[in-house]
Amino acid sequence: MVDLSVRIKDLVFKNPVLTASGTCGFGEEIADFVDLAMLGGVVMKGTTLKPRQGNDYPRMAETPSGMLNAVGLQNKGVDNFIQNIYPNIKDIDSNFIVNVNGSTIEEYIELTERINELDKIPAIELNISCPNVKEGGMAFGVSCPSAEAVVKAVRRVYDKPLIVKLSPNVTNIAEIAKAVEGQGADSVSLVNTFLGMAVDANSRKPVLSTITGGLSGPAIKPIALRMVWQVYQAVQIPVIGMGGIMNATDAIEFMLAGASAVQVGTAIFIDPTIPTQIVEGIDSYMEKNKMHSMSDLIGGLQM
Amino acid sequence: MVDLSVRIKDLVFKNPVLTASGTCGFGEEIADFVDLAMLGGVVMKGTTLKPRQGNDYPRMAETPSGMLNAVGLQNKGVDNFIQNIYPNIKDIDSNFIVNVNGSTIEEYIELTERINELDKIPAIELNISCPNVKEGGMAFGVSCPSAEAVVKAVRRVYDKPLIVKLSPNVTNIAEIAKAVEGQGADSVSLVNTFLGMAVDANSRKPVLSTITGGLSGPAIKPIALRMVWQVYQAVQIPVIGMGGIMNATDAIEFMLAGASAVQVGTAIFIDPTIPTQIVEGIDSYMEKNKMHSMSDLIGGLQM
Amino acid sequence: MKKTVQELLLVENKQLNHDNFKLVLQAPTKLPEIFPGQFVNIEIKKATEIFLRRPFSVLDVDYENNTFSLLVKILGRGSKVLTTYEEGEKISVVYPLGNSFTLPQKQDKVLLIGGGSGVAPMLFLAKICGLPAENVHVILGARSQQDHVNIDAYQAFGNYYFTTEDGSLGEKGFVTHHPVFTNELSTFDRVYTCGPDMMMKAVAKEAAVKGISCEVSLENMMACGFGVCLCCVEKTKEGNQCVCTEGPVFNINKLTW
Amino acid sequence: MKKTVQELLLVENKQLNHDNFKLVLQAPTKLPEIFPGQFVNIEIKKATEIFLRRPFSVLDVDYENNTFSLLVKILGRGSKVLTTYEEGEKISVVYPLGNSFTLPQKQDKVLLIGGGSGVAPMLFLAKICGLPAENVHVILGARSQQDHVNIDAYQAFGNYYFTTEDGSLGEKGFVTHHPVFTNELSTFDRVYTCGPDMMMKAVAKEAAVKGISCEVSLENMMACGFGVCLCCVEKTKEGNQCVCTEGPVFNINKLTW
Ligand SMILES: Cc1cc2nc3c(=O)[nH]c(=O)nc-3n(C[C@H](O)[C@H](O)[C@H](O)COP(=O)(O)OP(=O)(O)OC[C@H]3O[C@@H](n4cnc5c(N)ncnc54)[C@H](O)[C@@H]3O)c2cc1C
Ligand SMILES: Cc1cc2nc3c(=O)[nH]c(=O)nc-3n(C[C@H](O)[C@H](O)[C@H](O)COP(=O)(O)OP(=O)(O)OC[C@H]3O[C@@H](n4cnc5c(N)ncnc54)[C@H](O)[C@@H]3O)c2cc1C
Ligand SMILES: Cc1cc2nc3c(=O)[nH]c(=O)nc-3n(C[C@H](O)[C@H](O)[C@H](O)COP(=O)(O)O)c2cc1C
Ligand SMILES: Cc1cc2nc3c(=O)[nH]c(=O)nc-3n(C[C@H](O)[C@H](O)[C@H](O)COP(=O)(O)O)c2cc1C
Ligand code: FES
Ligand code: FES
Repeated sequence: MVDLSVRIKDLVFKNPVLTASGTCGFGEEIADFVDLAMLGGVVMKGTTLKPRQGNDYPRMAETPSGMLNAVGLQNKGVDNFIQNIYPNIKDIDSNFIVNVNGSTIEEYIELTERINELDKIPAIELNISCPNVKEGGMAFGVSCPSAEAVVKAVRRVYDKPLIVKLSPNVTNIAEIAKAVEGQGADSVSLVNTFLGMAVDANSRKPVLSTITGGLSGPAIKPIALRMVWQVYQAVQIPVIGMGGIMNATDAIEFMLAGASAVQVGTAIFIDPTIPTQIVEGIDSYMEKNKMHSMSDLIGGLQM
Repeated sequence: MVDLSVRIKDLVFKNPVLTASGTCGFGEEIADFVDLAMLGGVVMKGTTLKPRQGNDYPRMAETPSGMLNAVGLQNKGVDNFIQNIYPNIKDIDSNFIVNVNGSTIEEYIELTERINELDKIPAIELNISCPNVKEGGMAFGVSCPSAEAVVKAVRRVYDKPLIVKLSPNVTNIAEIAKAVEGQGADSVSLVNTFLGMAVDANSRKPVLSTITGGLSGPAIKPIALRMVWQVYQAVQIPVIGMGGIMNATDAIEFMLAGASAVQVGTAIFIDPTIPTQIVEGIDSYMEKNKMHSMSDLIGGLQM
Repeated sequence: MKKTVQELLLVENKQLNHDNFKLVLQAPTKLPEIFPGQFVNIEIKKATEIFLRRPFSVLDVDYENNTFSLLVKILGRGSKVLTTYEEGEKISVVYPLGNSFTLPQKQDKVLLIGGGSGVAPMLFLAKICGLPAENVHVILGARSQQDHVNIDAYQAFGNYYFTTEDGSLGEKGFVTHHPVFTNELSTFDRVYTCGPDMMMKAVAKEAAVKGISCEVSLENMMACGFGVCLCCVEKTKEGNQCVCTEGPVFNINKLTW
Repeated sequence: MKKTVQELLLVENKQLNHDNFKLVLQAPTKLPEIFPGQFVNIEIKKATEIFLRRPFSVLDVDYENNTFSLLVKILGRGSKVLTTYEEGEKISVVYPLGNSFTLPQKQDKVLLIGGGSGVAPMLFLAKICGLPAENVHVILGARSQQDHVNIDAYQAFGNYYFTTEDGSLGEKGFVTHHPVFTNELSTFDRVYTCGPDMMMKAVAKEAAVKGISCEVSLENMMACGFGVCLCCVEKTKEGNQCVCTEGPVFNINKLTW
């Protein structure tokens, strides 16, 4: 058995496979299918300070090799998380990461402070890239100054590993990554969903209640992979790659392009056992290719 | 039979279905399969002043519901076009549009002037969005000032309909569209390909000789559709939509979202009769929905 | 009931009418208990355009043979391709999913109303609700005779009535036009319904007026089917709830209809 | 030869060995003339992951029945799914595509060298090149005996020699190790080859040294197959040329190998 562990700052992940925010609930929802302790980490559903009802139905449209969602950060708020969810997950032997969202910088700060109090939450993922909310979200993630402002503010109140989740809806993602690195981010994760749209030709209406939504799944993989590769070359901090990963080969491609770890999102909807299958697949790939530690794989693309 | 004609400035297209640049050669290559006079227009392979060999093989990678290409504007140059191709197409009853490329503004101008001399070329498509060339191409299309500069320069030497082809690899495509409209563009066409990448996990190498390439096909349709909708709301000039159109329903979706016409690209590789099938499909949709002219369809999305 | 994802064996694929098929799937292991209203989520690999799984209600369970059946109506591309699978092929299924109808109490008189592909859970419920057949009344609606599926196997478990929009079988009109519904609704203790939204809303409205307990089974569009994507939500009096986990069965009291 | 896109009927799908299948397709209209080296581009709809068509060389043509056959080797997902199609199914095919081998002159003595899936055009060429069998010599290479396909139907059209890397059939080694190649190469007027790049390059090198006319058939990755995408290019002495229209057959003089 190869050593599959990777690190972000001093935080060790037993393997580089995490589930992506918004696609695995709080972990419990997929516990019927997988042993959560087999995963490198679980990035939980986007959390906000106050409960949010999210957007109206319909929130989903299937697209070629992908899907659009317009969930809009439906969640029961941080109090509910602390009281009702945290107790159930805190002793599971994996890294449960909170995906932190806000409409204003103040909200990001306040939420981060609340999460900071939770011993068994080893890191947060700062979501500055949600395309499905009217305020905040992606608006922060598409320009350097606003991305810097959020990261700077949160960094001041949070000492544990701070992962910043980037939006792909930008001209130059490497620039944004460098900007947040400059403000002390310990890692960047990318990509969040691409802003897309679906139209129903019969009813002549948008399919989603919000008109636009976020595109995920294999359709976006080639773009996500390119972005991970660009960001990897631009920053020193570890990059977490995602976007359309469906199997171990996809995950390995992201790692060769520079990802230190990967997140699996939409694939879980198709088969919730895919994340653990990927762990096994990476293990056999490493053995087959006589690689001993993850550093042999990460950024191992040969030009 | 419904009136399917649409206009850009004073140029009439008998129907709103064009073939996209780089996917139908100069029209002749698909003449075995379709009667070119059945098409609204044919946007020919990207042309440059001097012949170009394009990039090295491999130039292509299949991706989920799409493909990456890194052709890099291989073409025999404008002289060859004028001598050997123009004579064959000039009397075909459709709109043969030249896709104009340059590494510098001077090259764009010079090429446009050469094309301007050709009576039977009723319009040009200014490509400021090719992701597969080292100089020029997309570099012009991802910022307002540079996009404005090219369009301004070309507009000065070209009076016929000027279509500007936009890159989707930007934070705000509506802004770029407005900028080129401000410089006198008669229409914008979008989208060109998304910058993407493919990795071969076995060889641990990029699949494409150029590492990155342009993503096209159904995978990108939701993003392209969103962009067309955004641009339609931002500009007054007609929008030509494309990106993953495979059938009449897809084309109708783009037109509902605001496209005055559509281009069919990668679909031609799968079946070169798709463009004409789409013409028929739009016709029956219009009849079925009791629409009489294209203005009933264009931008007909109901909110 | 632990949810699993398993490769099941297609042991029967039988065309019932022009657009309905009965599919029987066999599990390699002992089946968990499955209740009427619950559904399964099916991967359809033999088609270029299908990405997400497709949900189908369970029509019947045979614990001895570890099989369950589905009633698949051809609606779009996915359901169409699914009906071309051949006996002996393997299909990946996530199951069992969702809640189920509240089973009636002894002595209850119940009215089951199914339309379109909503017939499946109604037949399943009729069969296993545990009431004598005379207490179980089932109205099935369709566009015309040819759209009805043969319910012979379920005849013993209730009294069946049909409506068709063109009058080609049973009463002409919608299910809510059937005399059992218009005249006798107040005689029932519970109403269960599954089918097109319009139909369920019409049923629910009358049931509410008469103050009869009424459960509906929703068919909201789903991505995951097990509560993680939050795409399938229905607005309820307690806020947005996932149809795949809090439903698909809802008491109409809970809904904002 | 006008190119068309047509739905063809799969009239035969026969497994030849562990990973090679012979597929016979029938056209609804009169077949155009098809020559050795030409190929067809096939849509594989029954799979989630396949987007582009897959090119396959023609193995044989039967003008009377309007059928042609292909030799399909399972390489990845597309070829695998293609071999699961059943007789009676329709398959969309773009054909005929590409150029063809230059047919030999009367009295020529020719050497045909095929490896892997490159066997198909060699067999086709052997059959219709118009030379007496004694003038046609065919070396077929494979990893081991089980990888060779049965060439009985072509025995009458030439002299067949085999090589295997493990020596399980014919000579041990590569095609270029076969005595007919090492000792008799200069006795041939023309050499034709199709197969893995490495093999073709080795053959081409020797042929060039001996000054024998040599044609190779390339299998570059293709998107369209009919000359519009410019993805399949091969570097030639006259610049990048499309393998799907200027090829797949090239005289080695033209290549930069
Ligand atoms: C809990 C549940 C139980 C179901 N039980 C059954 C059953 O027992 N038998 C049966 O035949 N069908 C059932 N359905 C419906 C079935 O899932 C859909 O018919 C199927 O997913 C359609 O897939 P498709 O690819 O054929 O259609 P598509 O090509 O995806 O869609 C065709 C059209 O139908 C619409 N559509 C697709 N799925 C749904 C949906 N779930 N709700 C509303 N509109 C939709 C699409 O928007 C589109 O306009 C159930 C659905 C749910 C959620
Ligand atoms: C002109 C031409 C004629 C051909 N004739 C035949 C024939 O007669 N019989 C036959 O069995 N095959 C033939 N081939 C090869 C055949 O097209 C491929 O085997 C097939 O496309 C593989 O598809 P797949 O989905 O199974 O493989 P994929 O899953 O797409 O690929 C599997 C692996 O093979 C590689 N690969 C795929 N296609 C090619 C290719 N064209 N060249 C090099 N590498 C490739 C991929 O990069 C990947 O690593 C021919 C190809 C060409 C271009
Ligand atoms: C239904 C859905 C909900 C999502 N919710 C969140 C979220 O709350 N926070 C977040 O940062 N990303 C969210 N995402 C984005 C994913 O975490 C991931 O970045 C994206 O889907 C790309 O990866 P994938 O293609 O593997 O799904 C969501 C994605 C989907 C499909
Ligand atoms: C192989 C290939 C070559 C292309 N060459 C050009 C080109 O020369 N000029 C140009 O403006 N666009 C070019 N494009 C982009 C297409 O015209 C079109 O914008 C894009 O492919 C999206 O549409 P589609 O998804 O329908 O293919 C090319 C696309 C492909 C796939
Ligand atoms: S379908 Fe995903 S939560 Fe219900
Ligand atoms: S495959 Fe498209 S040009 Fe050859």
